Amino acid sequence: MAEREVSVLIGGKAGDGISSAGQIIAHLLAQTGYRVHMYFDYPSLIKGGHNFAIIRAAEEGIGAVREQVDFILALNQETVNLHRHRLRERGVVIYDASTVKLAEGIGIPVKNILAAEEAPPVMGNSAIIGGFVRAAGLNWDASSGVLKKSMPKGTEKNLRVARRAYEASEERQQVPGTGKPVLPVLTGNEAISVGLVEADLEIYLSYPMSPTSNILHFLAGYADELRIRVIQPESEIAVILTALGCSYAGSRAVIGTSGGGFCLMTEALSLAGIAELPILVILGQRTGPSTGLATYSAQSDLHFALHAGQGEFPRLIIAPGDAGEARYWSRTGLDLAWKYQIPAIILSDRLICEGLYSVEPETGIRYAAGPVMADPAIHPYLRYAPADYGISPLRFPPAKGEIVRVNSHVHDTDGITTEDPLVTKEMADKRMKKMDRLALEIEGINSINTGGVTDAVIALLCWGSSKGVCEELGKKKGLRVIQPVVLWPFAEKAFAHAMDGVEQFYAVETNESGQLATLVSRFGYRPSGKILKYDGRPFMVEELEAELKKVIS
Amino acid sequence: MAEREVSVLIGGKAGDGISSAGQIIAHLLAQTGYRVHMYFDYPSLIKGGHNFAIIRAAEEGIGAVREQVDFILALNQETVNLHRHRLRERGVVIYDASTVKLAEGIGIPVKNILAAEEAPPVMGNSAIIGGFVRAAGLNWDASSGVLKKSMPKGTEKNLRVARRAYEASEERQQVPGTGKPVLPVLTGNEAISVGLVEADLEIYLSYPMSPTSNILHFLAGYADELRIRVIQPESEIAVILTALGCSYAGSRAVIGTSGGGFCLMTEALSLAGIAELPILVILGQRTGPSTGLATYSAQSDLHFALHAGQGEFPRLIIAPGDAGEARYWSRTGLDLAWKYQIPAIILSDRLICEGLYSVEPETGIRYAAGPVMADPAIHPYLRYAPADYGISPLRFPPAKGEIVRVNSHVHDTDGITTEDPLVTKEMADKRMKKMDRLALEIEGINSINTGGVTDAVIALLCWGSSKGVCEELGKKKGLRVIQPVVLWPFAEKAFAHAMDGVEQFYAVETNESGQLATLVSRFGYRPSGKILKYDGRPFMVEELEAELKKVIS
Amino acid sequence: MTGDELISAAKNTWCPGCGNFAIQHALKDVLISMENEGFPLENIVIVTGIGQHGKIFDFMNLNGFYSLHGRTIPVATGIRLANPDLKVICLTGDGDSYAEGLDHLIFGAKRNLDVTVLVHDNRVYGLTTGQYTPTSPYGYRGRSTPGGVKEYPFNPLELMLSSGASFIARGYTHKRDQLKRLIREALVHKGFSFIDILQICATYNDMSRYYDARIFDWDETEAGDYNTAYGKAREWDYNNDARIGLGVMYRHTAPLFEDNYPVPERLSSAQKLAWVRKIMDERA
Amino acid sequence: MTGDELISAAKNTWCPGCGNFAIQHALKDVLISMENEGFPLENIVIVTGIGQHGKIFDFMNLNGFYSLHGRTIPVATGIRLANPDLKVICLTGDGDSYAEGLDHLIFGAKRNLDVTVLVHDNRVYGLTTGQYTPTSPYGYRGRSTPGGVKEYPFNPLELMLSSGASFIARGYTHKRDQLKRLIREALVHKGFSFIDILQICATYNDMSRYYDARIFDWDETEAGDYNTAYGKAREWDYNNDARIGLGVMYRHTAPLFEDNYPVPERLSSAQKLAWVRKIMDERA
Ligand SMILES: Cc1ncc(C[n+]2csc(CCOP(=O)(O)OP(=O)(O)O)c2C)c(N)n1
Ligand SMILES: Cc1ncc(C[n+]2csc(CCOP(=O)(O)OP(=O)(O)O)c2C)c(N)n1
Ligand code: SF4
Ligand code: SF4
Ligand SMILES: [Mg+2]
Ligand SMILES: [Mg+2]
Repeated sequence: MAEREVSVLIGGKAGDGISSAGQIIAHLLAQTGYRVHMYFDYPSLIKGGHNFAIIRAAEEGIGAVREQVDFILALNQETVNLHRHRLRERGVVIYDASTVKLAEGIGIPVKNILAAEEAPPVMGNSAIIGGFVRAAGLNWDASSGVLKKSMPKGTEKNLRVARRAYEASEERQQVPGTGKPVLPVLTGNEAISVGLVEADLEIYLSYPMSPTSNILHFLAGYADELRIRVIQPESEIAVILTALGCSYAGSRAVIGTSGGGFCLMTEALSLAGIAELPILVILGQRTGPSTGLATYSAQSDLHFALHAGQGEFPRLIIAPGDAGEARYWSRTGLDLAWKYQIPAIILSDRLICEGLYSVEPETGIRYAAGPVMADPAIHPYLRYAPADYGISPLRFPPAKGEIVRVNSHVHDTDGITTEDPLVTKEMADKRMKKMDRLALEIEGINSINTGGVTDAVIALLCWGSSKGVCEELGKKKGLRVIQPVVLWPFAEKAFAHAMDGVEQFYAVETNESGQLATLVSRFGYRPSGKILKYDGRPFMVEELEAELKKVIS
Repeated sequence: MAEREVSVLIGGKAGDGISSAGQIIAHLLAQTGYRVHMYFDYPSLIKGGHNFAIIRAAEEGIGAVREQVDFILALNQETVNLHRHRLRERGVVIYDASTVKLAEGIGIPVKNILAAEEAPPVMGNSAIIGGFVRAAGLNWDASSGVLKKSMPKGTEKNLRVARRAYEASEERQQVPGTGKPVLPVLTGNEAISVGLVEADLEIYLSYPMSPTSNILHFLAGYADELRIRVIQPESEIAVILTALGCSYAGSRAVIGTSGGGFCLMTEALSLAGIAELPILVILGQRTGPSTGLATYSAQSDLHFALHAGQGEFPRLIIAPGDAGEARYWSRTGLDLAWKYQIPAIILSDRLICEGLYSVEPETGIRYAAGPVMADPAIHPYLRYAPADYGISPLRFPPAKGEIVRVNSHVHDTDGITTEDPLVTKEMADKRMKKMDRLALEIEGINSINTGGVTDAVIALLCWGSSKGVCEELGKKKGLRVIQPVVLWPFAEKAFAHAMDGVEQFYAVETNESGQLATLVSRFGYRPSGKILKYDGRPFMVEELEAELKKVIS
Repeated sequence: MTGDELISAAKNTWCPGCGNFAIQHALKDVLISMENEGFPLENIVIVTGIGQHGKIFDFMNLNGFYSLHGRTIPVATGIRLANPDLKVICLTGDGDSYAEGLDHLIFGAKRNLDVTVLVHDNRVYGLTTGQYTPTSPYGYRGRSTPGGVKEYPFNPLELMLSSGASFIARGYTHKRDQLKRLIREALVHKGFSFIDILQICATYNDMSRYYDARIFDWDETEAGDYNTAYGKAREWDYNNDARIGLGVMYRHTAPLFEDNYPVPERLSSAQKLAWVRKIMDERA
Repeated sequence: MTGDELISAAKNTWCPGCGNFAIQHALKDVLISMENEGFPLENIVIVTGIGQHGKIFDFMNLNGFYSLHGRTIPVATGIRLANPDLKVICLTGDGDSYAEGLDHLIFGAKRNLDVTVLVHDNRVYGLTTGQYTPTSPYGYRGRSTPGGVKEYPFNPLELMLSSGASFIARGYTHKRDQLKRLIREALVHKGFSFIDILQICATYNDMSRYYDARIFDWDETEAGDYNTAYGKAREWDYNNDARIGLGVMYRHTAPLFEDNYPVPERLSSAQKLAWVRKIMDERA
């Protein structure tokens, strides 16, 4: 894509701190004005297995990594064995000379360095990073600033280790600065968290589950500072019902989970639907079915999210395509859930949740802040009173002289159970009015992104994490890229507009059936083909390129 | 429809035994060679509220009732007040003269009769029935035979009460016999139960929930006789996981629930998908969302059933349209679940589950009996060995010298967890091969019913309980009726064949969005219109007729 | 408010003779007296499960959340987190809280969540027309167990005691005055207050005569002692024909769950913005 | 089979020093000795939850069902219903059985299901990288509670006792021989046998020194007495600094769940047909 770019792979055993080392490398590159993206690959275990991260930096924003890399940073032999074939011509391997056998590349005498500094083995990755800084011709002072920031514990010792390795290394492939402003680098989970805070999150509830656990951890770490409450209940069922209790009494609660936990939430999702309780669910997809691959990715819960819970009720489903979108749409999703008093789902996936992305720091403008509140002067308060667009104004208990009732049964305007056929129909219509209104609103905001070469007649259709790779190849190969961000209500008109002039389109998704392709087929769009991957891993740039060559001449 | 037909409405308070009285009336009419259908309408409470049943009898099989009735049997004043307008010209009201005030009709002095026989109040409905027998000109001897069969408790007293009422009544509208053979009359729940028994059900598990609780009750009643085990665990989660434990060890377990309980089963459904454990779920739809109307109907869980559970895996979804189909397809569904080692769902609804239908008594031929078993001579046994159509042969523990492993994670052929991308893809492909094969098989059996006037160019598209009313009006109005019974895998070819020559079609469903219409739109079929009802009640014949008039000239 | 005003206009659909009436009216009386003493009733929220018991939601003029089968406690937890000024009463059934939602009940007790839980323990699934529950006596013939259930019941009082409930009592719908007192004490108690109410189900499980012959009032003077409470809990195991004690079985003081999560004053928009900037700076 | 053969070829991925190794090897040794005494190992099925503990599924050459998080017990119930010749061992975690799946554990005990439940109680969610569980000590600093958890743990032994478990023991991964004996006795016991195994999590919750300083062996002579057991259960509440008893805490004999549902001989096709005809006749 962009002329100047660099890819770095770092690998080692689980427990070696590959993820944090990868993050530091991403920051080192971001520091010199690159836009970065990191993919972290690890099995579901705490120590021992093979972990690796690929950090890619380029002048323009990117959301995909390449198979080929310029640097391999090997903390162990396995990394070299597994990834050596990825090395580009003139690429460099920087390795721990005390454990890795290799003829070429730069061997760092990690063991000796650690011994000299009396540093623990876990600081081995600081040594490799130091070696990389030199090999990539990065400025030591700027780099050591990044190291300092990234290693609040044992900072000085880490720096000394890195410095020694820096000196033992040699410059090989200079990675020049871009001269662009430095952008912050966030994981999708962090970006989601920031978006929620911006939209007045009050209570975050979650039962740990990959890939959203880090939202729980991140927010728990800032809970006091942010004056929010972060709670881990006994199960996902408890999570969502506690959150609905919060909604009823007026607190903005958000919950996070993955597919398995989401299953357990579906009954209460339907409750939120009929009781008109706002709730936002962060649903991080991973490879299924069932426990599947706990730490790998997939985009295979779109239709489940669309239809989870018995009966029909309005819902909002948003699938951001990178960290910046994750932040913006988490914020907007929470606001819209409250505006329309509906369940909303941020349908993320493992690649976005745990991937690193450069993001614009600006905070943007809140889409819609408060919910529609009732005039306290009007008596009696009726929780489900008929109202514009079906949105009954809210009051929260205690409301002096009033009664606030919410009900999982079909109910009348006061929330009292009824089995009357007319009221049943009226209330269903009231709920669907909200949906219609929301659909209208969604048409008006940028819910369908168009990118690549926007007037091309061949298009790639993608969503969520498959955006990055499509965007890049779209530009490169002259293809239009269409990425619906809001998946439900589906902005039919905006989509038609985005498709205007398209003669052929290909769905690019990490699932087995092409779930977005199926969704658009409801509206009469049939893809010319589907490019699908379902082994838990992301599309690498070269890989999609090769697939595209097969279908597009 | 048929020339000769009669409709009877019986109403009273909850606790008056309206359901059993309705059943007796259905049997009385069936006895004279009619095909019958009963709709029972009751709120979710045990005593007091208004209950009524409409029994319709005709010469040809029917699956819908009319608004207009020929007889009203009123156990209380409310029944008269609420339903009088339904009475056809020359219709007759037979009422309890001790509580109901009415100028015309036939008043039965129920109180006096009960007093004379020292019978308890609950026998009041025997009196009303006796009155009806006379009014409808039914033969006393044949009728008393039905009464005897239907009332195993207090038979003699009931008969005396009925006889006194019979004598106090008078013949008004003779309901002539049809001369046709007498068919058995079953509820959908009973028919499902029979089908399961025919397919070698061994263990039935359910946490009570309307509208499938009566399967639990029916089977529990025959458990000893049938040598099956019927178990009520602590929750729906326990229900399905216990059933999967049974599958693993080789016992055919079936489970029943409704939407709310099904929500709680979705996580394990996905487990069944990846672990390739056969399981059949009877899912009785009712009015949602959430608790909704617990005792009323809907067809609003089709897409939920299609996509429930995280990830993608093969599944079979069947929606029978009446009791006969319920029996046949429950049997076939259980066999196919085992043949393909997949989760299967009988997607029924409240109208079918608790409605009465005349059914053919023949038992038919088993579709496919046993699952594919492994040759015990082959060592080592590999639970997920590659095999024809992806169906790995089964063994159940204990298997001497072998190990039988099932796993919710992505696994290798031996069931051991793997995170390897190639194996991940291969195993997904293996599962999808089963789906493809099943789809082929489904194309070959009568999975799409075509009825009405089968060469008409205007069609009604329906499923499940909306079949009955469509079938009837299709014949009457010269419309083709297309009813997919197997909804997934969708028999695209058979559907195309059924649609051959259709110029316009209308979806008739009891839900808000037209869920089957949405499903067929995936395959490029767009309905000319949708006729939807979502107040929990069935389409009455007149009602759909009126709706059809609006859209079809 | 008068007692009549506390009862809603919704048509009552419990069977004649149902013990739920006693619970409803006891609750009503207690609340009216609390109101007379200055407690504002708009601060009460009832959370109900699904079952006959749950219908009380419709029958009372109180704030309410008609929840799912088995899920009163987590809903109550959320309400208490959002606003600890609200007094939350969970009205739940034995199927609801002892089968479908047992884990939540135990966690409510473990955390000493400050709510009152009234279990309408009719020892049967009433609304679904009479199947056995975890407290049905051995041999109960319900529609799913026509030959008699072959499981023994568990003992909810003992379970609650070992789970950490800080107020445990047993009431009976035929002892209306005592029930009122128990409900009142439960409401006054700070912490997880639990009453297992032996509720007559006139239609599917009328144990009136059985209970009437066995009940007696516990001596409550030692209610603070765990071992004494344990002894009381084990006298009658919901199956044997022992005497059935009624009254407060256990009461003690423990830290409240909510006190660990006080409602904080919210950050201003400017403070939030400052935090976001800080994060962005740290990550740049 | 030799012990080595019982360990599978799958790569072990537990951390060095993890207590799970002790459980795995204790189980292996017990099973080998049982096999030597004539018990066919193909009659064993292990059912695992999701967590570090669950990985034992891959590491053993045994029939197995790698289930969902929290759901070992219902799966075990199904296996026992299908074939009571199979001996089922549930290998589960504290998050698995005490949080997500607590209700099943209690119902397993209540019903006296004849399975053995080994809880790898490391008092932390290991696999999800260190969050508190229902048995984590007050103040535990995990990733979701960086300021220290503010809930008190519950006491699983006391809960199991009040739920009706018929065999209750506590083991410790540093006491390998005792652990073997306990597992063996649990397997021999007819009925619901439960061992809470204090398992060292070397990475997130290494309580070795704490335990080593406090453990002692229970006198097991009175293991049949409920009150004695109750006293033992309450000595240490998983939070206070009391002595920590190890060994069999309770053991008694009670009717088995499975015995209520013996596997019947199946009806022949002809018998089934006759039944169907009968139903059809009755309904005609
Ligand atoms: C998830 C779920 N499963 C099943 C039901 C059906 N259901 C409604 S009420 C009920 C039983 C209620 O029993 P209990 O809690 O004892 O209440 P009671 O009617 O006896 O007061 C059941 C099983 C449901 N509503 N939701
Ligand atoms: C329904 C569901 N929720 C959450 C998870 C994520 N998860 C996997 S393991 C685990 C915790 C395991 O803790 P524990 O049972 O104590 O096992 P340990 O790892 O400590 O052995 C969780 C929450 C899951 N797999 N399924
Ligand atoms: S069925 Fe029982 S619990 Fe339900 S209302 Fe009637 S008497 Fe009360
Ligand atoms: S994290 Fe703890 S429980 Fe998991 S393998 Fe490591 S030491 Fe064992
Ligand atoms: Mg009950
Ligand atoms: Mg644990």
